[in-house]
Amino acid sequence: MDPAELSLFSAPPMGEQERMVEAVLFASSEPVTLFDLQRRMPQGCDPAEALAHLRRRYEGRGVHLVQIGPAFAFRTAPDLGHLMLKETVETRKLSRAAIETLAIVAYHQPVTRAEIEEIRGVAVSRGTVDQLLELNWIRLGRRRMTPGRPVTFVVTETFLDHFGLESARDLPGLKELRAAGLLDSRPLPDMTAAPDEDDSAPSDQSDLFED
Amino acid sequence: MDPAELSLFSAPPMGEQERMVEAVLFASSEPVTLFDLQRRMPQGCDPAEALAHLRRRYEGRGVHLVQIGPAFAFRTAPDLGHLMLKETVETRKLSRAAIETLAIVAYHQPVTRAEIEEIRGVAVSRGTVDQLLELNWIRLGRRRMTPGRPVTFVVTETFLDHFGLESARDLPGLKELRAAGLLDSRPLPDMTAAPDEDDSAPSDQSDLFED
Amino acid sequence: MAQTDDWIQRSSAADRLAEEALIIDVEGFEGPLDLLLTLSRTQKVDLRRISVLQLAEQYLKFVNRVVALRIELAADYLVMAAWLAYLKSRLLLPPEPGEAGPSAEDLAAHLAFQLERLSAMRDVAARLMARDQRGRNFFARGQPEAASIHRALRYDASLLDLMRAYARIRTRDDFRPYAFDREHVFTMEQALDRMRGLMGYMGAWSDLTSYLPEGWATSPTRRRSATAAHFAAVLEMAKRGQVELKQSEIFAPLLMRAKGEV
Repeated sequence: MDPAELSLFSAPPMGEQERMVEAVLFASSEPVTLFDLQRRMPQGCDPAEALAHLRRRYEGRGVHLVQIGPAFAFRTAPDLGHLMLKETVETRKLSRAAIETLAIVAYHQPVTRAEIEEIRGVAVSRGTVDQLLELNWIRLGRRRMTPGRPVTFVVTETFLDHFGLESARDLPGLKELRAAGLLDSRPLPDMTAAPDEDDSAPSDQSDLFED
Repeated sequence: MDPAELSLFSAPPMGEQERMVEAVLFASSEPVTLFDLQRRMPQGCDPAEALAHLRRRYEGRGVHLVQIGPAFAFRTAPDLGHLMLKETVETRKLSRAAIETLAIVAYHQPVTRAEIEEIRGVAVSRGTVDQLLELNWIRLGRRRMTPGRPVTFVVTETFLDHFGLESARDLPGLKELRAAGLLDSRPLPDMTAAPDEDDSAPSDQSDLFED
Repeated sequence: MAQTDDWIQRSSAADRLAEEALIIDVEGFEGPLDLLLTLSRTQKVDLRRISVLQLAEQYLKFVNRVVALRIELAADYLVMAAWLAYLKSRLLLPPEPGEAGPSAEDLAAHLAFQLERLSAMRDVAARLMARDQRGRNFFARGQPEAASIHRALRYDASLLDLMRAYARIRTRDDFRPYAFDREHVFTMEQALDRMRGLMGYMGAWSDLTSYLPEGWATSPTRRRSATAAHFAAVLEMAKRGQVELKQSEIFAPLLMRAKGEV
């Protein structure tokens, strides 16, 4: 028996071939040609027939098997397109300024804008604060009882929820950040000098600027 | 007729709901939560039931409906992985230390760094934890309510998705380990004899995996 | 070591070879517990039935041989050796009446537990990695559909991002250069500006210190700063050929005058 014949005999049953085509079309990032299917499947398979079966199987379902030029792909049934609308939520990383500002509010709350600027060493743009307010991750806290009675910022429940925290006290301190490898391993001359400040970062900072 | 009843009557038939769930899950590469499905579908729909139907429908097919924590997704059947060579992503090989640390977090979660070190008998390097955090396979959990309030680590849904687990309860061998007492926290018998000091450690399996 | 050899059943050639390999491979162990676990395998029994006494003997023998071969051992191996030597003596001697603390059996049981637990975690780690994995054995939809006109923007950040940001700020703080108290510092640039303005009024040789600005000659800190700044400034001016300097001896007053044609 020559090899071609052997592989012909050993070709998987059509049901199995159908499963193969289904999986390949599902996982592929582009429509797949018949030739490509043939190449991927064991010798002796008949992807064209498997495709025909599969197409029938998906008739009337939530997704259809469609032909695009010489290639095949699954597509959402056109009448269900409206369900996909929310699929296009685009996730974007917060800007560095925003995430730093947010971190400062979280670790130092309640904190005024001037204090945020002092800690970051640069001015905080209005847009940054507005964005965080809009996301409902920070909100206005009590006014500081100092000249000018500046407003303070605190983090919200939504913030805690998003970051999976029970309270802002659960934020890790500097020492833990270092232990977790989140800080540079460069030796930091100052670190040993103020160890307790590190530790108490999240908890005691609430009254850090209270005076 | 009250509004609840009205929307109940106007809910699409189950076959239609099934199509909707199918379309939404097919369109997304990441798991979709039940809540999200509910939100997208017309009022009065029962996505949970639709999911159950759909799951049965895809049994034995080339793609499966799987549950990942509180969310659902379609994934190709594992036995067909060999056809997908083109889609295979080359993953960075994890070090032995990283693999063991990952397993300890998965089976002992929530677990502190000190506990990981106790179990492995060696210090856990920063890089190891960092790598697992980067992969988004572990994350910070709640702080332990013991002196120093150390941070804990837990595994993520990305971890579950990656290893095809419905929940952390489905980890291989979990039951046997628990039955053998190997997940208990058993501190070294103290030379200075202070028996019940370490009570609040992770021995409390009741809230294990609750996070 | 004769006593030790009584303890360990006559080892086969293969076992001895294995031991040799251990010594050469001492670097390959991840600490004493890892080594103990490997040694325990030679007992070929369930970890629950392991003889801790025998294991302690094996470990001590191993450490002794490594030390005899002058191979550097990390401190934790030696700490473990000391602890096991202590445990061994406790296990061999009858307990003192009225002795406080955990019994030797408790300590031995705990060690056995640690070994069993480490071994179990390694087993499950291997089982975990042997599972079907996303991107290797099974796959997500390769072509998620997002063809829609409606485009909502959602900002996201993880706790990790947040902590990194904070760490970044705090680390930056550590590196921020020491901020001078500018009030008591007179810069060379200031001095240069000043002296340039005064040059027209310079007559005969006069002492540099007589040029210090008002309010900078009394307080020692300010005086020091202003003198240094002015000294540097006139050096600069001398280099440019604008002034002449002279000093009769070390620490003598520094005299200066404008150079001829200014």
